[in-house]
Parts: sequence; C-alpha cells; structure tokens
Amino acid sequence: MKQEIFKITSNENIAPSVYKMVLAGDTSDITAPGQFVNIKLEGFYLRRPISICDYDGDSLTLIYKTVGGGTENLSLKKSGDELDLLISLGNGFDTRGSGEKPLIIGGGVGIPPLYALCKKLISEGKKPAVILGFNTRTEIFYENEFKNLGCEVFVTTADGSHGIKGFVTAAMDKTEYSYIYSCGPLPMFKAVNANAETSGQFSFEERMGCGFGACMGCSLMTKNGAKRVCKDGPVFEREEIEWEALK
Amino acid sequence: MKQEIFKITSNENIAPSVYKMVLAGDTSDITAPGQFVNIKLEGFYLRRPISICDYDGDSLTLIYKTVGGGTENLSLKKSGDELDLLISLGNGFDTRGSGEKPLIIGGGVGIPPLYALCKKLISEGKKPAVILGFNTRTEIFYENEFKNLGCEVFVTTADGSHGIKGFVTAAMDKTEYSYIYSCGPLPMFKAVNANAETSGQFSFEERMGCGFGACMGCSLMTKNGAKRVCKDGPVFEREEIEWEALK
Amino acid sequence: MGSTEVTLCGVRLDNPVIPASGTFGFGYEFAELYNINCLGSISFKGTTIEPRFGNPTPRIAECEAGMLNSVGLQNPGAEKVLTEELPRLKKVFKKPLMANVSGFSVKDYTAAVEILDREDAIGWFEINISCPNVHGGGLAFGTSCENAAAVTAAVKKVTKKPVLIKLSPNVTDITEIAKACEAAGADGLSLINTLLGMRIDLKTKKPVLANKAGGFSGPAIKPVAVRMVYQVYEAVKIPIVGMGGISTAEDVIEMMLAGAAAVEVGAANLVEPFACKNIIEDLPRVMQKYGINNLKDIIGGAHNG
Amino acid sequence: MGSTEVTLCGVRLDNPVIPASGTFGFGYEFAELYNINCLGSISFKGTTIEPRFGNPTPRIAECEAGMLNSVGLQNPGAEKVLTEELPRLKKVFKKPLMANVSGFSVKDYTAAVEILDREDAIGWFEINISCPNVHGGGLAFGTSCENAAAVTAAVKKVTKKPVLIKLSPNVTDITEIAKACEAAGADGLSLINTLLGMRIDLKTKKPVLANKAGGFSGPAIKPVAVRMVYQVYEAVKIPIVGMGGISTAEDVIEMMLAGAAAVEVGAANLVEPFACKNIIEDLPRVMQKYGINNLKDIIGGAHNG
Repeated sequence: MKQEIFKITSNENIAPSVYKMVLAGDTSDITAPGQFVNIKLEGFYLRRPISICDYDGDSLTLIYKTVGGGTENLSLKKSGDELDLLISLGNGFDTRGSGEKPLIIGGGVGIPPLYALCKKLISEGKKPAVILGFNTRTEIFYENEFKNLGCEVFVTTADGSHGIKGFVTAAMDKTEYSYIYSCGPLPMFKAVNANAETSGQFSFEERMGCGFGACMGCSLMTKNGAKRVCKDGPVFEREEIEWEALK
Repeated sequence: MKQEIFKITSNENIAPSVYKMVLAGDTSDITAPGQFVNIKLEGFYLRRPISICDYDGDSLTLIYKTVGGGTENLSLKKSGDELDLLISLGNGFDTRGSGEKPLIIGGGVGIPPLYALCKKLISEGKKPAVILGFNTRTEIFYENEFKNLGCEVFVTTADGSHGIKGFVTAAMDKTEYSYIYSCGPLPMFKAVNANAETSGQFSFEERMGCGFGACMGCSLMTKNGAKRVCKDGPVFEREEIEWEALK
Repeated sequence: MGSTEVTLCGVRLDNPVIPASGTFGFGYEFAELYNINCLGSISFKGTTIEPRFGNPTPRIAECEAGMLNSVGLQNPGAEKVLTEELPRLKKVFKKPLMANVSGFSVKDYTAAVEILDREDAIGWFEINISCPNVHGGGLAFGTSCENAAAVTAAVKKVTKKPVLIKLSPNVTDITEIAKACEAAGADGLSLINTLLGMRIDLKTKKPVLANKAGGFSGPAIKPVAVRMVYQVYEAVKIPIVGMGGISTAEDVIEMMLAGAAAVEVGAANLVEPFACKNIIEDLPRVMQKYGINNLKDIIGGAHNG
Repeated sequence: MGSTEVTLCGVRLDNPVIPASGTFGFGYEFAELYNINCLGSISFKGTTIEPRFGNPTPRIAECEAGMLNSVGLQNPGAEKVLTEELPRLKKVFKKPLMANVSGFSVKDYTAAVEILDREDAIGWFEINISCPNVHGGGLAFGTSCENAAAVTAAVKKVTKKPVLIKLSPNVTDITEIAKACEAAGADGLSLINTLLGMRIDLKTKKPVLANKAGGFSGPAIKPVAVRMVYQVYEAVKIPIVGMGGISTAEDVIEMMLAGAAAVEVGAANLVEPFACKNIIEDLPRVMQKYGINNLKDIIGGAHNG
C-alpha cells in the first residue's frame, strides 16, 4: 500500500449512474488485478473504496456507480483535479490456478475489476470466456471493451432486452471452463456457486472503515477463520467461503 | 439582512496578517457604515463576521486579519471565487449627532469600518479628524486612504516607529472635536472613554453564533438592558455602555 | 405530491419542521427574511419566571461540524414574554406555538407555565429539564428520574395544554428518564438537548467559553440524537419530537424513521437562516426519492421487521 | 526545539501520541508504511480471554466528521495474542506497549491480564470497561461505580504493571466512575471511549449497522472528550490518557491543556494512515507557534488561574 496523489485525466458517464474515471499517477504498487484504491473526498469522513478496472505504468482506470453523496461528489470531479488515493489495497485475483479456459462472471458494477483480470489472463496465454450480467440493455457497459480483448463474451439481461435473457447463470452452460472468477452482488455469487463445476475466486464487497486491515470493520467468517475483506480479500476462494452463512 | 452571493474581485495582503478583499454583488441592503457581513466558508461550521470597510452600489471592501483557520481560509480565496454572505448586519454608525468635527479613533483591525463612516461624514459636509493606532510602523494600513479623503490624520504607534509615540489617546488632545466614533480593542475603548470630552459611539466585537440576533450568543449588558452586539449593535452609544463592567 | 402533515399530541402540523428553542428567538428576525408561516410550529426562546441575562461572554465556540453555546437562558421573563414578545410574534406567525419553559425549582416551572398558559396561541409546552448551561438548574432535573417526574406532574397540574418534556442526552440511560416522564403524565418528549462540550483556545490556553463548558449542537451530534430517539421510541408510547443536528430534509426523514413524530431544527438556523424554509421546500423531493408518500407513515419505520 | 517527552505512570514516552486500540490492529499494517518506532506507544487491538469474531456486518457507518463502528471486539484471544501477534509486533516496535483488555466478567478480565502479563514488552494495561458494542459486556462495567471498582481492584491484584481504566462517555457523571476507579487502585484513566450512535439508511429504512447502534468516533466527538478530560482532571490525581477525535498536533495540545498526560489517536488512523506520524512530526512546529517549550508543562494548563 502507498498513499499517492493522482491527477484526473477524464471522468465520464458511461451508463446510467456509472462513471469511468482515468487518473495519472504512480501505479507501481499494484501487484494484481482485483485490488482497489481508497479515495479521500473533501467533506466525507471515510475514504471511498473503488476497485481498479485497468492500469498501466502511469495510469489507472476506475469505474464506479453513484450510490450516495461520496460517489456523487466523485462524479463531479473534473479533468485536472487531484485525488488522494491509498493505492493497491487487497489481495487481488490469483491467476496461477486458472487453467487454460477460465470463466469470468461479472454482474453490474462488479464487472470493472474483471477487466484487468481478463487482460492479465490473456497475457498469460489463457483463453478466458466472459459473462457480463445486467438488468437491462441501457445499463450495459464494457461489452465492447471485453470483446476487443479477443474473448468470447456473453451478455445477459434480466429483462432480455439484450443478449441472453436471465441472470449470469443462464450463460454458464454456453461454454466449457477450467476455473471461475466472479465479482458482483451476493445473490449472483450464490447462484454462480450453485451452478459452478470448478474451483474459483469471488471478489467481495463490504462497508469498510480503513480499507487496509486496521479496523476489522469488514470481516468475513470463512472456513479458515475470520478474514478482513479489505486486506485478506476482497478475493476469496470458492472453497474457503462459508456459503451457507452468506446473507 | 439579505443572503447574497458575492464574487471576489481581489484579495490582497496589505499588512502583516491583514488582507483587503473587494467583492462584487448587490450592496443595496446596506443602510449605514459600521455594518458587517457574515461569511460562509466551506469546512467551518460558523460564519465569519467581517466589518464592511467600504461599499458602493455593486462592490464591497472588507479588511480582515488572519487570526485562525477561518480567516486563513478566507485569505486563500482568489479573484473569481464566490462567497455566500449575509449582508448588512447590525445597526452601523449613526451620523446624525456627530456635530461639525467628529473625531474618528481606530485601533488596528478596528479601523476598517471607520473608513466608510469617514466618507459618509465628509459627504454630509462634516470635517472629521482621524486617529489611527498601531503597535508598530510595519502594521500600518489605510493611512493614505484616510488622508486621500482630505481629513486630518494622526497615526500613533506604541513603539514610536511612526507618527506619534503611544496609544491613540496620545493624539486625542491634538485636535478639537464635537463627537467620537471609535472601533478597536477593549483596552483602547476604556482609554478613549477616560479621555473623551464629548458623546460618542463605540463599535464592539464579540464571538457570535448567528450574527443576526437569533441566538443571543453575543449579548452585552448595557444601561438600557441586555443588547445583542450583532443586532442591536455592534455600535453602542458612550452613554449606554456599562464601562465599569467591561472586561 | 406526498403529504408532509403530522400530528403532535392531537395538534395538526402542516409539516414536522419546528425551529428549536434558542435558535429562532421569537421569530421576528426570520420573519424579515421569509414568511415563517411555512413552519410546522416554532419553539420560542426558553422562558423563565424571572428575566435573565444569562452567562458571561464569550458564550459561543466553534467545533468541527457544530458549535458550543453557553448562553444560559437569556430571556425577558415570562410576564414580558406574554405581554411583549408573543403579541409581536403572533403578528407574523399564525399557527400554534410551542412554549419552551425552564426553571430552577418545580415552582419556577409551574409559575412560568401558569403565566404563559393564558396565551391561546400556545399549542404545547416544552419543559426544558436539560439546559447544560445553568448551574444547579434545569440539568439537575434532567438527570434524575424522580426530579423529572416531579416537574412533569407539577406542570401537568397547571395547564390543560399538551406538555412535552425536553430531555438531556448527558445521561447513562435516557430511556429511564423518558419512562419516568411518561409515567408522570407527559404528553410527549423532546430530545435531545445539547451534549455538554468544551473547547480550549491554544493561544490563551483557557476554555473558549467564559462558562468553560457549553451545549454542543450541530450535525456532529446527529448520530447520538438518532440513537437516543430510536431507544426512547421503544421505551415509551408518547410521541417524540426529535432533534440534534438536523440540517436537511434527509435528516428529517432519518430522525422520523428513528421514531420522531416531528423534528426541531436548531443550530442550522444560525448558520443558514433559511434552513427551515429550505428543508420544508425540499421535503417533497426527498420523500419522492425514497418512495415516501405520507410522511407520518414513516414514524418509527426503522423499528419494523 | 522543544521537548515532547512525557511520563505515563512512571514510564517515559518520547512523545504523548499513542494509536488507540482498535484502530491500529497489532501495528503491522502501519509498519509497512512507516517506521512506527516514532510513536509514543501503541495500544493494541482489544484482547479478550476467548477468541471473538465480533458482530455481524455491516459494522461501519459514516457520519458527519466521524464514523460509527460495531466491530465488537474481534480478536484471536489472549493466548494467541501473546504467542502470535505480540512476537510479530515486537519485531517492528521496540517500545513499551499498552495492552488493551476487555471482558464480560471480572474473571474474564483477570484471566486475560494474567496471560498477557507474561509479556515484558507490555508497559501498561488499559482495561476497557466501556465497549459500547457488546451486549451485557464491558459497558455494564463502565456505567456503574461498583462494577468499575471491582474490575479495577481485581486486575490490580494480578499484575504489577500500571493499570489504566478506559472509561465510557455514555454516563451521567464520568467523574464518579473515575473516582471509583482511582479509589480501587487504578494507576491512570483513559477517556473517552466512543459515544453510542446510530445512522439510519434512507433507502433500506433500517439502521446502517447490523448491530443497529455503534461506537461514534472522529473529530465530531472531540468537544465531549475535551470536556470530560477537563472534568476528570479536577476529580482525580492519577494521570489521564485523553482521546476522542484527535487528528492534529493542535488537538493533542488542546487535550493536554484539558488535563491529558498522553493522548490516543483513533479514527484518524483509519482515514489517514500516516496520521500519527504526521502529528508527531508537526508537534514541534505547533508547540513553537503557541510558545510551548516543554510539552509536559502544559498538562492541565487550562485549569490554571
């Protein structure tokens, strides 16, 4: 973890209530896709944790949804504004055990961290397939970005207005897979877990105090004991998750 | 009283820790020199009351000293920034009973509201004399501005580094006067009162909650009962002040 | 558009927003700024049987997201309030008023209530047993169940108007005091009064307030207020007027969900003189945003399920 | 340059800045960021005799100028703290530690203290009788003079190290509890623990925290903390560790003027991981600004004259 000042390069609305922000700064501390940053915003006491969607040596892409005052404030930031970030928090995804054809399953604003993961898997010579779940056509984002990486992409919409009608699980039998990587809401996790035929990793969300393991605010009880979502997670292995206890 | 947004035209350092800010906006609510504005500053709960130094139809001059976080914040504001002001608070000076040759006595950052007063007295055909008291030469401001109005100006410095050595009282016998107008620290008020040979008005300062008479935070006991410095004052007549009780 | 109407002890209010005693004087300063008849009611400046100047100045200090005051119940006394202040206030405000009364003995309270009771425009009494700024005064009543009950019972004997008791948050268990007041006949409760706080000036190295400590109000104290309203709602059946840091329409809804039948807005009036008006005008929008049709339906809503 | 050295119960500290229990874990996360040997001491994560997961999540909520937590004393239990956490912590921190201990019975406290007492690196015990987040737990001790005294006396019997008692602010009169602890043999007092607060989510219309209420910390509570430290300083002779919203070097000085011999920094560590380091580095500048040569000379300075 480092504390770094980043400068906003762009901040645009890409879907209803969903924004894409690109920032310039030192990203050398990032060790894996699936890590997140924690952003200081003037007038808000707690930082706002946002998962890293993409990064290279000196730039960072964040995709976030406006769900309250903090993220609304973030959405008003302009190109040139500076932000105080704690960068590269959490464990991120481990790509070592993915096999040749991992399946990436993202729901709504759970999708962003899977983009950098997908790029990494491809760079390792693997052939990930991708399922992106949305409620409806208008909410879709990043379908083309994933397609442009060259992977097979299935889009599901709950109302059938685009792609496959239904939840992400409706696409899970459309492709063979060696492993699962997932990020999204808890009900989706449970459905994915119920349908999964392989091991996998799931990236969790929880209300956080610090974001770096100090306050124990975001603990999750796992089969290996209490874990901090912010520090020991946010990514947990399918086998260690206490599926029955999740709510 | 009105709540108005003003835009800063300039904000410059004119003496150690003393700033002059000019703002553009609707000043039509001002009824007398000696009134003040109450300024909202992001990050500070209470507004900051600052006396009006000068005004015309669409501009306002404030002179203030940085004495804490709020005024330091104010000193960092730039031309073009907007401020939320409650404007024309307090009673201001009454020029009706001043006679032909009123004496204006200001100490340090008590001086600013006396400038608009001086202009008004002159516009009424009176011939005010002015005593400006400072600790030392480097702290002096507005000596020339008062001189440029055409009045007789005496400057005193406690260390004698400029003008008459001593406090403002050291200049009170240098001129005849028909009335006194004074603004400055309490010890100066007491000295002026002890030396005064006429009636007069004194502009008080007190820690305020609201600045417009609602909270009773800044009350002053006078011979006419409890008065609110912000609403019934800040200007009180020499005869109504409980001089013995002041501390 | 949804309805903002609520009822407090049988008296209807157009909306639940009431400026809190001590932050709105007797209303005139605000009537210069806007038509104050948009308010649900007004809890006017705390009145005592005798006139009071209050504490020495400075009696205001700034805090992070709030302020301290140690005004100490400055007021012209019940007789002058009745004969001078209320006639002026009634010219600019045409709805039932809330009469905030403080005292230093049970007799002080009843004597002031008896005087003010002659005024028909008073819809409720709000008996302040929790002022932190008077030595040996109201706060002693607010921290003891017996004393709180004694004041409540005595005041109930001298007026037929609904009596609300304003509670102190500076206690170990506010629900005990609340239950004691209810048992003694209180028609409702107001909470919270200010927390007791202090600031020290680094330059003078002394407390900022001449009285040393003072009452802490503003958004900073809202979480304590919401918690106490929530607790008291579960402890009593009488209605609660919730207050403590309310500055926005969202805050009003949060406090009502915790259990408040109406709310008071305090410190916000001092830094934003249009605060109550802005909140009232913003309520319909915020109600719609959160799917609230009828404001009174959400009272205590956070306790369901 | 002035001296920041202070003494707490006979143990010297390079400076009075101590991260507060529950906001600094066992220090490793911060040791990755900076050399934590700049700290005066560390009050490590509250330890109980048995391992605890704590309360259900969500257990964090944001407030104006502060936050709520309802963590509920998550910790691996005294034995594991002794054998696993402290050896790791001692690798990165070479000064006397403050051992924060919680419990649900007098025996819980003494059992945990007996285990930790084997660790020479522990300079003080800080006995938490005020955690607001455990039902029937520590807070019951913190709101009763008898119980507070009983815990104090029992712990004093099982250790020779100085014992500080951490007090709850959620009481009518904190000086009564303070005096009871002093009379029972406490070597010092820590205050304040968190205020009990609540936030309600307007979308779900339920409390944000799964546990409903939680402990309120951050700059918002500083005026309450300063007031209580000031009051307790006049009530007891034993030293006080002051805490509650401290985020800057100015806050440290304000708290020491109120009567604190040392201070703890809590919530600030969570939003600004370098908070303690920044405060310590800024202290000499702020001391100079306010004419303070020797930091220990200002302890209780606001009471003079």
